[in-house]
Amino acid sequence: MEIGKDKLEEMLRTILTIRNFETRTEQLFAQGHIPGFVHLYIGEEAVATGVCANLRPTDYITSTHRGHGHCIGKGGDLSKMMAELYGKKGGYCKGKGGSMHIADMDLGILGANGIVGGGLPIAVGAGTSIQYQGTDQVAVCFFGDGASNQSTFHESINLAAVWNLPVIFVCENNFYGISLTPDKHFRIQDISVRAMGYGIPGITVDGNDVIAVYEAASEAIKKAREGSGPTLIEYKTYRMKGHFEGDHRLYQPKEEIEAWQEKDPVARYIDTLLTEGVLTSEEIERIGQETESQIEEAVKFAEASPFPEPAETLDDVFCEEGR
Amino acid sequence: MEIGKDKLEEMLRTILTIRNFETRTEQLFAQGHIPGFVHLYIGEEAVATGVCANLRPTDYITSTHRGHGHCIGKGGDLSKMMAELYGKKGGYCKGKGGSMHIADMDLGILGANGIVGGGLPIAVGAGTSIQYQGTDQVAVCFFGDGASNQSTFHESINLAAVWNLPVIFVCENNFYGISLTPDKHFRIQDISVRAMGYGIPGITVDGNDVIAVYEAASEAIKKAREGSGPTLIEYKTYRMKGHFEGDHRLYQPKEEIEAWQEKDPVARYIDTLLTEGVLTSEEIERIGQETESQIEEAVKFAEASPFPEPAETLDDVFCEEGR
Amino acid sequence: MKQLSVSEALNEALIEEMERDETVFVIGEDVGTYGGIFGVTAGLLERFGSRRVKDTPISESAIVGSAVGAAATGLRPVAELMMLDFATVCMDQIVNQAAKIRYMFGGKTKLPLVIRAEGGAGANAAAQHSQCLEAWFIHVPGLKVVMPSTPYDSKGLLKSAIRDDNPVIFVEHKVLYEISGDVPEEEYVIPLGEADIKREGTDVTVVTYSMMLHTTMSAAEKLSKEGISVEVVDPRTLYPLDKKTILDSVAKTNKLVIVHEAPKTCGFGAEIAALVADEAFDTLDAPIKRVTAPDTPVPFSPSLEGFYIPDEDDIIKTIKEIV
Amino acid sequence: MKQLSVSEALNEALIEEMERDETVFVIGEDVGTYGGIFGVTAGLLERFGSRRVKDTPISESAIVGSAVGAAATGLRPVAELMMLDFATVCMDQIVNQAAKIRYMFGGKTKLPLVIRAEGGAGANAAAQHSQCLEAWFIHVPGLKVVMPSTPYDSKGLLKSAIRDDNPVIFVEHKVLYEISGDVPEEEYVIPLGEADIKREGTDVTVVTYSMMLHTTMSAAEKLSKEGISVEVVDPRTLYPLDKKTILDSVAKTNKLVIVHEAPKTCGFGAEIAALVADEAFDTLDAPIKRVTAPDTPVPFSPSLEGFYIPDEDDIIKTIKEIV
Ligand SMILES: Cc1ncc(C[n+]2csc(CCOP(=O)(O)OP(=O)(O)O)c2C)c(N)n1
Ligand SMILES: Cc1ncc(C[n+]2csc(CCOP(=O)(O)OP(=O)(O)O)c2C)c(N)n1
Ligand SMILES: [Mg+2]
Ligand SMILES: [Mg+2]
Repeated sequence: MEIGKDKLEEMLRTILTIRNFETRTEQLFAQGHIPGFVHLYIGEEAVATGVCANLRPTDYITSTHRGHGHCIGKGGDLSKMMAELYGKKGGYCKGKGGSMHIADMDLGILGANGIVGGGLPIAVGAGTSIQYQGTDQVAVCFFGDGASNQSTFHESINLAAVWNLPVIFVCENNFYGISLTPDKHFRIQDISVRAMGYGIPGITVDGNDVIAVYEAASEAIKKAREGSGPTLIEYKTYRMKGHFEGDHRLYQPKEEIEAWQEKDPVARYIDTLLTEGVLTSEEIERIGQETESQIEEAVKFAEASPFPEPAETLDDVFCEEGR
Repeated sequence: MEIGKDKLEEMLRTILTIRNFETRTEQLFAQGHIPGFVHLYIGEEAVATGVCANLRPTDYITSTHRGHGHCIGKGGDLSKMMAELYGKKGGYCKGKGGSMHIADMDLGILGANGIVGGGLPIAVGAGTSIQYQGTDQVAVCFFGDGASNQSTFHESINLAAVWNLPVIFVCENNFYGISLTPDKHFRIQDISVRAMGYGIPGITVDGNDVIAVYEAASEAIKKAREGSGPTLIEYKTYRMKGHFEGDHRLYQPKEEIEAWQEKDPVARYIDTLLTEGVLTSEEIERIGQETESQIEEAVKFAEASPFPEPAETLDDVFCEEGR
Repeated sequence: MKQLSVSEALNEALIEEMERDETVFVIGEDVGTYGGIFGVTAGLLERFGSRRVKDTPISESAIVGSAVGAAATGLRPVAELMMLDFATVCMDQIVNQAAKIRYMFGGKTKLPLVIRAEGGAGANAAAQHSQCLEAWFIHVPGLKVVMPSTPYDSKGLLKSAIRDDNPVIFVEHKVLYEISGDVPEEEYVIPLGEADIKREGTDVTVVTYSMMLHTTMSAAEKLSKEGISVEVVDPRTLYPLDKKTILDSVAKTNKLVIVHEAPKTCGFGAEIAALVADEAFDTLDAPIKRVTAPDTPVPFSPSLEGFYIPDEDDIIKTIKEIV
Repeated sequence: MKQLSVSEALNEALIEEMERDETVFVIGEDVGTYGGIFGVTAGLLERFGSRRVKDTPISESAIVGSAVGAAATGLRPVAELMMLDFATVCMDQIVNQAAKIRYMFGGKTKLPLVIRAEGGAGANAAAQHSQCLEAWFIHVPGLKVVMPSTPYDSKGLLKSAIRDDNPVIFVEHKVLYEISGDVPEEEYVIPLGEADIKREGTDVTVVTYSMMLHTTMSAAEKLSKEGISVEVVDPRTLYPLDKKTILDSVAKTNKLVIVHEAPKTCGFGAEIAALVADEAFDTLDAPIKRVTAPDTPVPFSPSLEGFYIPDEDDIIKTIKEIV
């Protein structure tokens, strides 16, 4: 597959934004600026980057507790994201949601989700809408290896298969579900074999290789747009940080982390771009700096934004409209 | 596989008991003696018969809303069963449960279940107990084709696989989930392919052939007893009656029913026994009559048994013992 | 005026709303070919086709979750749970997704979703097919809960529920489906959140709803012959609650009895009692009484279920205790 | 006496009961290698091995359901739900299976099962990781519900819960885990169903539990300086409820306030109010007040969550309204 320079550059921008956003979030959490649970996407950036590069603003995604990368990939506003992490009024959810509930309905981001597997049926619903309206949109559903042993994985993929919906199920197999290692929850090597149980295609792809991620997603998304139904893609990647910030990580072997460090998706992508002569190191440097300053803008925005008024707690439960 | 004459005769007795019990239940329901929901097993008798013929009293089963056959196969008391269908005090559950909740813990019958898929995790729990205690018991879990799209199918089989538990998952594919036909809930031909998604063996077997049912179950159960873990067996069979008594059945084509009538498991088994010279038609006749008179005993018992006293409603919520 | 049963009235409501708004569709088990186990969706498939009348696998989390996703992306699904007891297999999608999405996302989305479910005892359907679980949903902020008692209310409230931009749990009662009553020829809606005084009286206020409304009305009729004047208030919408009508009634009668079919402890009756014991304490002349099922699962046997379900005598006896 | 935190006290209870009874085992997500997300199962894997300390996939229905099956076949499982919010994905196994099995089967089995779960707000964990859902379980006949407030109670009650032959929902609070208090050196148990008067007083009775006990105690302390004498009753076991202690207290103080962290409508406070408004109406001198969270999902931002959770001022203000 030929990927144009613009797309390659766009993906670089995305992957660097995610990496830098997460690195900054890690610091801000440690400094006490960000409350609650924060799950970082460091090490897994190639997946959101490569998948979302195939999406249009009108397409839908559902995300997870580890959702910053998906949101950035789909074009989410960094300032509103950061302000939401802070619990500020200027955040995506006016401070009501936090890291685990960021959503942007205008961009088709149907929400991060605090419930493992919670997003899968919702993605099927988005697919149902698309089919109902007869458009060529798609819905991409991100979830983890852990989530693929949750009830909703089964019911959702089966329903999407039976109805032939334009939903792409993207399993981010980062080899952990908190402290769960594969042997503790799977008797199979590749989660993608489960696709056979639903009569849809399933593939396993290197999730630390932006190009491979992009290409696999591209094909599945094309099929879905053309009405050929869902695909299950398993991307093998690795969670470079603890499950959440504050995790003791006693269960995650140092050597394993170091081995995966070698396969770092950001370094690897940069390497590819340099080797293939797509971009120069100066250009890459510049893009990196641009993303960093955007993130600093976002941090400034978040800090300047006020906390919501306590009584705002009572707003937004019900919608007063109706037909 | 060589099946001894005793076993063959025992299975004949079982299959005839089930058929005759269900036929009588159908009448009694129509006559207004049996209240509530009743789901008949007519047409599917070979499955319970062939599977349970491999089980010992110490083995466990979990059953479904369509559970009379499983209970009889596992040695359930016909009188207590019939009295329970009537809602009488002499019934298995003192009238508290009815058709959908018959259980006999002493025989390892861990209960019929009104919730589709509700029994699968419970069977895994029985398997957990067996493994914990280190015995060579097994747990057999019966469920329908419809149930295999329920959340619990997925979570339960995966857990049993990962823990290598002695649980045999028996899917009774009778081609209906109330009015659901396969095209409406599957994009696969054989439900047994799903076993691949859990890393365990899966097979599809003619569920109207007692011998084939027996042999497939025998092998899986043997493996489980030896510590080789779970198997998923799909038995293809057919629901000769409505989903429940009172079903309008408008969706079930006459021609289809007639075609399956040709494959009637009871007639077929009798045919085999005659052809192979295992039993004479007189012997078969006699066994049939014996089962019928046992069932008449059961009906008499049920009719003679009093209804529970209304205030017994308040009993049996909690157990007062404790360690 | 015409005479319709509750199921016919609900069927009309669905047809009218589907005619009125192309985004309204129906989804659930056996809602299409079968026409709904209780006939509520009869004829819809023939009239609107399978795009708008969707039979599903037995996968409640996928049913409700896909309805959530569809509602979040522009459609107005009406999902059917065959029985409210089965909400137990999809509570997450109802409680953590549907109810909270708008709030968690800072009010930036609406979720026009109706979940219809049959709930209640009286058909010897036993413990897993007879429950009144409305209190759970009333306790979940973000859900509206409707429980009509008559054909007129059923139709008018279902139409409002469909037009509402919030998730609504709409609970029907299996014994009510066949009850007939007046329904206007012309179109009408009944706003959510308005109680109805089903009978005026001066000696005692009884708050009741769903099936128990009818039992209470008969009891009130009998008591009137003994000179006791009962005011019967049917909240119809349990959340948001029309507190004023209840408080005004108690201010007039100075006495309160609550009647419901759910078990007593932590049932909706407790909330009504607590409301009045706080906000109308000074108008109260007697202890607040509840007539409810006991704290037991629903038993199967007719003799037990008859004891379980509150009856006229229970209501009469209790009213006499305080009048 | 020694000083233990709540999580240490719970840990001791588990160790002691596992030492005492070989059939007791622990099952749940991250209970083994991780030692429990909140540390309650720390060290158990090392001490008892993987046979008795079972890490599971992220499959709550299989976790609870297999615990049900194990309990029905002779073991005494202690299942951990990481958070009570996740009970939504396994309600069926809790509500339709665990709670009803004994009753449906006519009292012919016992189900010694403990489900431990963390529930509560105060850590900016947002809407899906902060809920107090105890009212749901109290409303389900067949379940016992325990919610301790101190290290002493936590240990003594967990030991009793494990020895109980019925399913017990044991709810811990994330903010309480770190709170320390006296725990005897010697073994002790606290019977289920006994309330504890945590502070004696004469002007008003406050019924409260779990985290709110502590907030209430501080409020009571402040009020005592203003000459208002508050009696604080901690039911500890919410079902079965020690009604006598509550009614006796109200008979003495003639005034009642209920404090809990769950949303107001249909919370456990409603049940206490209803109980007293019926059985102790004549002893009441003032309206019954509830101090609770509002009817909203739990918001993320510190400024909102602080408003959401009832605090000392809310309690003091409410008490002063009626004293
Ligand atoms: C239903 C449910 N169970 C448990 C949890 C607690 N939990 C949060 S994230 C997580 C691990 C998820 O693993 P995986 O799906 O692989 O995603 P990852 O964290 O690796 O990205 C768990 C168990 C939850 N949020 N929801
Ligand atoms: C969770 C749940 N959903 C729906 C139902 C209603 N229901 C009872 S039986 C049934 C069909 C089950 O189909 P299958 O599993 O194939 O079993 P069969 O009836 O064919 O034996 C349905 C939908 C239920 N009891 N439980
Ligand atoms: Mg993972
Ligand atoms: Mg079937």
